[in-house]
Amino acid sequence: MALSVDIAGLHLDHPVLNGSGTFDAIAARKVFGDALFESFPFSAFVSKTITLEPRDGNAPPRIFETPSGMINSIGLPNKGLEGFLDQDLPQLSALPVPLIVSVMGSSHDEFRRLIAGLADRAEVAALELNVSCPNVESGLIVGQQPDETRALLDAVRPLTSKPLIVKLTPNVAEPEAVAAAAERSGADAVSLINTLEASAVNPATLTPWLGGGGGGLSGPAVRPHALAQVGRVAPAVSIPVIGMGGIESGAHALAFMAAGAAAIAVGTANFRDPMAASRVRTELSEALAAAPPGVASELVGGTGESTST
Amino acid sequence: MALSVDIAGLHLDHPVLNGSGTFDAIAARKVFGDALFESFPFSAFVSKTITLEPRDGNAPPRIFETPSGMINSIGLPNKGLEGFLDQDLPQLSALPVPLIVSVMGSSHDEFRRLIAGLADRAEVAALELNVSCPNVESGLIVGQQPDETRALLDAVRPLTSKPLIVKLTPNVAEPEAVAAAAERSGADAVSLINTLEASAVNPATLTPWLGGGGGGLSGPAVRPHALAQVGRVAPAVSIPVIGMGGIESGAHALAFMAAGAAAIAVGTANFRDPMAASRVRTELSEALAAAPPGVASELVGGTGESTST
Amino acid sequence: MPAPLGRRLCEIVENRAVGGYRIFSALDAIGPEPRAGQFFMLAATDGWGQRDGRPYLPRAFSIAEAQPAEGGLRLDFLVEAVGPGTERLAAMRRGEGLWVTGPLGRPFSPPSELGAEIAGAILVGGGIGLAPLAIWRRQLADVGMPTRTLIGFRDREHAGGVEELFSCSEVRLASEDGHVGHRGYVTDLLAVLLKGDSARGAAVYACGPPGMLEAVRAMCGERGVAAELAMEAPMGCGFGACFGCAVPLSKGGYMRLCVDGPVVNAACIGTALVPGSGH
Amino acid sequence: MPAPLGRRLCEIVENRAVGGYRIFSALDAIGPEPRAGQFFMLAATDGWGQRDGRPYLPRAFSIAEAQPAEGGLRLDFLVEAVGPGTERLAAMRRGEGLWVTGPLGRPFSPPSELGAEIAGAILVGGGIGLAPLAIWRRQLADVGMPTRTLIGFRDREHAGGVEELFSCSEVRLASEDGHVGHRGYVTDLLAVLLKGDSARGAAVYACGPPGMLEAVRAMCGERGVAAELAMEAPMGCGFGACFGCAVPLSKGGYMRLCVDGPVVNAACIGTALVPGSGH
Ligand SMILES: Cc1cc2nc3c(=O)[nH]c(=O)nc-3n(C[C@H](O)[C@H](O)[C@H](O)COP(=O)(O)OP(=O)(O)OC[C@H]3O[C@@H](n4cnc5c(N)ncnc54)[C@H](O)[C@@H]3O)c2cc1C
Ligand SMILES: Cc1cc2nc3c(=O)[nH]c(=O)nc-3n(C[C@H](O)[C@H](O)[C@H](O)COP(=O)(O)OP(=O)(O)OC[C@H]3O[C@@H](n4cnc5c(N)ncnc54)[C@H](O)[C@@H]3O)c2cc1C
Ligand SMILES: Cc1cc2nc3c(=O)[nH]c(=O)nc-3n(C[C@H](O)[C@H](O)[C@H](O)COP(=O)(O)O)c2cc1C
Ligand SMILES: Cc1cc2nc3c(=O)[nH]c(=O)nc-3n(C[C@H](O)[C@H](O)[C@H](O)COP(=O)(O)O)c2cc1C
Ligand code: FES
Ligand code: FES
Repeated sequence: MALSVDIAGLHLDHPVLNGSGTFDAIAARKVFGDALFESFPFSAFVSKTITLEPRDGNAPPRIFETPSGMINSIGLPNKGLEGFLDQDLPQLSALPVPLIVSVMGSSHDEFRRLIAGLADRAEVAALELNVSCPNVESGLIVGQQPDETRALLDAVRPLTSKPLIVKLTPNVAEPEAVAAAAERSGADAVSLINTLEASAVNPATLTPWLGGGGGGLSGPAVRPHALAQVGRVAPAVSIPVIGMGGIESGAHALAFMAAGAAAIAVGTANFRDPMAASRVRTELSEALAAAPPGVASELVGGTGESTST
Repeated sequence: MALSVDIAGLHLDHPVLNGSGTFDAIAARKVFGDALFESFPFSAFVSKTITLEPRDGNAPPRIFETPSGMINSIGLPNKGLEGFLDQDLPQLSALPVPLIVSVMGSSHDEFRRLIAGLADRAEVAALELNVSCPNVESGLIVGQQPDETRALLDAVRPLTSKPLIVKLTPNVAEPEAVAAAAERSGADAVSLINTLEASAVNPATLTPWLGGGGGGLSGPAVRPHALAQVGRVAPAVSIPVIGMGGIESGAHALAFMAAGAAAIAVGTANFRDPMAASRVRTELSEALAAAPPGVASELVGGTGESTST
Repeated sequence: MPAPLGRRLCEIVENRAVGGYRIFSALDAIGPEPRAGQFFMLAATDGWGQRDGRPYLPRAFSIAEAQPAEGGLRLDFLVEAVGPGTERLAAMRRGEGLWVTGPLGRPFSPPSELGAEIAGAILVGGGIGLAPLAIWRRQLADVGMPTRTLIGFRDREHAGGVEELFSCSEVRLASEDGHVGHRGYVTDLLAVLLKGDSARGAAVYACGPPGMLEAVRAMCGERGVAAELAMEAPMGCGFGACFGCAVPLSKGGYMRLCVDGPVVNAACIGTALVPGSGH
Repeated sequence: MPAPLGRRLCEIVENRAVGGYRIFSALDAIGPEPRAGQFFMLAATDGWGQRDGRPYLPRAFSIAEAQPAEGGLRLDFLVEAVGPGTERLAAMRRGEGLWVTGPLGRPFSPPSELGAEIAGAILVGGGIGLAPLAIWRRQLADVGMPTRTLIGFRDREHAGGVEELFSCSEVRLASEDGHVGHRGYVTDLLAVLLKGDSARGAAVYACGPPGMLEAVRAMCGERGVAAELAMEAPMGCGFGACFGCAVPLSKGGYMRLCVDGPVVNAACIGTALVPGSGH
């Protein structure tokens, strides 16, 4: 059945995107050839988060496998804004789908310069703000504070007419408050969840396993938590919600849409199968076709919030 | 090797407790007989959370299995303070280990009456405050707000000289701030993590699966997050930390102690094997014996907090 | 007789098809003999967690038969594959390891305990609900208790195996597709029995899908016939630890089916329709 | 030649012991022939996630041999069980399903590409590191390239299989327990070769534990001998998506071993000691 969706002004053929940092279209094309772009698994491509200056990323080890998931402590390795514009953007312009560039700054100024640098590039369809980072001025994690989030949006919103998507962190008591603040300051959509704070211990030394100290949890292990957060955020905003967190099947995608997501993203599952998102899309359309009439059409709803145990 | 620990004034033979609500010593003794008390798996028994008035608990279904874990939406069924004192306490007095009673109130007054009702009972060695609940007066979840937590401790601390353990919720940006507030207001220890907010969707109806709407995630899936939160809280307080969240082996227990936990608790793993905690204890003592000399003795440390990905 | 403390490792000695289901058997070296209506919590030592991290928790299974065997007790379980746990258990191979906790829960009560005047049993089973009735039927026969058995099936695929499970007892069949016995529900057969005089002095023991149990509960309630139902609810632990297996009581509130059941007196429960249960 | 898009299902056709390791073989109906030094990401269709929810991610395996077979290519993998993933793969039974992505990564370069004057190859392998050298040795022999092979073992248990994997090629052995060949490290043998004249005009290809690779890197660096190392790093995806497989570069920064390796020019990397890697 027809799966196209309009999100933040983007018309997408279907609701399955990728999670930022979980798919490198340029590297994958070298590995799998043009076939990748001919049957591209995502309806829009979200770049790995870029920063103003180039970053090497964290010392290894960077990943640790956990029960039904993984911790990553990659450290945002990227070529920096200039390197991205010069080396990556030309290649990404060949993408068969809209390009969403994810950016992270450690200050309003850095965010401003990132947005400004991308605002006038036609190849860029939309921008995603990764706010899971401390603002050096306040020392606070932007995405954990409604006020910080509002201030950031107020600073960057005037710089571009391109859709702005705010990527929410789950490491917060009330993600809906942060989402509402983002909407009030002009965000066109929110996406969640980013990774859940996590760490691992090296059994031999009893010191942190990851070179970066701690990291972020993703994969099926976080799905029930992601679903709950989407269920909190969706009713609190009128802008579309892009749901993610452990999605590996059409049934999972459908559950996120039932919880209020307008679109969903596949992240860690890409690592297990580069074409996982294609399967999710097929299964989703089958599931929607099979769902009782009332049900499929009333996809937007909540999944409850009580946490008393 | 010797595993005894002193926590909040309690001398425990070993560091393995149970998570509140994950073991019913009275029911289990009926099922397994006196053998249970003869080789009791825990060094202290934490009761299921009791409330002032009796509660039936949530409508079924109450549990949902998730990747490497489960969601529960039990709803704190319990006999209420009076029922507990009359019916349960006499049977629990036969326990071979100290009894820690977990309590939850929806107001300072309820908490006060609960503490007052238990303060003079010799069978009760310590009290655990379950603060993962809204305070009806403020509408805020006590354990998500340092100020609410401080206010609650200020209200109940004067009522008893028994050790007070504050059970922290993971659904918060900075658990260390809540822990520090609890310590400042006289808590003798903190325990974490309680369950992580989660929900599930019924694939047939696309409505919430659980009778209670949403619920709490537990089991191995949450272990990496629990370990990170223990790693944040331990350095922020000088009172002992009781770590839990997906612990199923001695190696897991050791990792939590390396992250700063003075003791640990086994919760969901009890459901898979009623004697899981005994195995954890045995494996822990073997792991400690095997650990390089420096390592085992320096058990208290942090596991880092960077979450950048 | 309490259950052995903790879970224990047993070995699978057989796994065979019976009608539309499978029976897998484990050798239990130490366990006490389970009573009809009791259950065990089971988990495979390998392959648990292999489907999207599930199964994680053990699964509840009624004892279908228990017989002394070389090296211990042979425990038979009847399984229908409906999800990751039952699929894995239905695929157990000889020699594989099975984690076993139990026997657990409240068994069926002898007819005499359900009423001084009661001197007979009517067993009503549907689908996988045959499991506890198979061993109960055998035990009733052993003590010479007159027993009538009514069994319902969905269709031909799911029928069969009855001969084996209920050999040498009076059995009446119903099938929804009518391929065998009465076309319709097994509860139609029960209704006929209860209308007539023939049910007097007999207690009803039922196990099957919630809908069937609810019908039995209602019928026996109306006619004041003593009835015990072997019920299902989602179980996390099986020994009273998780409070997950709530079943509504007629007097309000809930019971924990794992410790106050799984066999319940039909008069005590509000409804046999428990959401989220296995079948 | 790009890898087929996505993962594909292959069937296990054999699994046998070789010395202290096992070789399992899968029939690949569509894949292109892999080159020596390339790897595949593998996962079992069943039993993945069965140990505390692990393995979750696929596992990287070097191709040890690839030969045309009835119905496709027969892919051989050499495995040492060191954790949940390798344990599961080492236990694969004939007929079981294997998810396969690849061939992936940068293969060994022909000696001529490492230097105009180079006309010979020295293969240095340790333990499980034999895998990529086995197929490389065979391919070099096919083109008549003079090849010397130096192999190191921990002990008797882990030795053996060499005859089979390196039949008809000049092989020198070293074992830490001295039960076969030189008592000590395989790198001692390399040192001797490099000191003498005999190594001139030859390129070194090494695969083995980080310590061994680091020694090879240092030796060849000092003496300006061209060397390629087949390295390991923890890999989440194998196709450049996760940035997990970082290996420090001599010029600073990191490479993604899955796309810029796993075969790297020894001169380019800062160290072969990558924390957290498989062996
Ligand atoms: C006392 C008792 C005795 C039993 N005896 C038998 C027996 O003898 N033979 C037999 O075959 N079965 C028996 N059952 C039922 C059996 O325990 C369940 O069918 C089994 O637990 C299902 O597990 P599964 O993983 O195969 O399927 P699940 O995936 O657990 O699905 C089975 C049912 O559980 C629900 N469900 C679906 N997904 C989830 C989820 N993620 N979490 C929780 N629930 C979910 C749905 O209602 C679904 O229909 C018994 C149950 C009880 C309580
Ligand atoms: C390019 C390449 C080719 C390879 N070729 C082969 C081959 O041909 N044959 C072969 O046997 N192996 C090969 N390996 C190594 C193999 O991939 C690893 O041994 C395997 O991934 C280990 O998985 P495991 O689950 O068995 O063990 P793990 O549990 O993953 O443990 C293996 C190592 O990983 C680390 N580790 C431990 N726990 C974790 C965790 N939770 N998360 C992350 N890391 C952890 C430790 O260092 C441990 O020693 C290759 C690796 C690479 C990168
Ligand atoms: C290895 C890895 C790298 C990631 N890098 C980024 C990133 O650069 N920017 C970002 O916003 N999210 C990043 N994420 C988070 C994912 O986009 C996604 O929000 C999260 O993983 C949850 O979805 P999943 O469970 O499907 O992976 C990363 C996740 C992983 C596993
Ligand atoms: C079924 C269930 C019931 C619980 N009930 C309570 C409770 O009454 N009070 C409480 O403080 N925590 C309760 N918890 C939380 C546990 O005590 C523990 O904090 C949490 O489950 C994490 O540990 P685990 O992963 O080892 O289970 C409950 C958990 C489960 C799974
Ligand atoms: S199944 Fe856990 S209390 Fe009944
Ligand atoms: S393994 Fe994922 S980028 Fe290399």
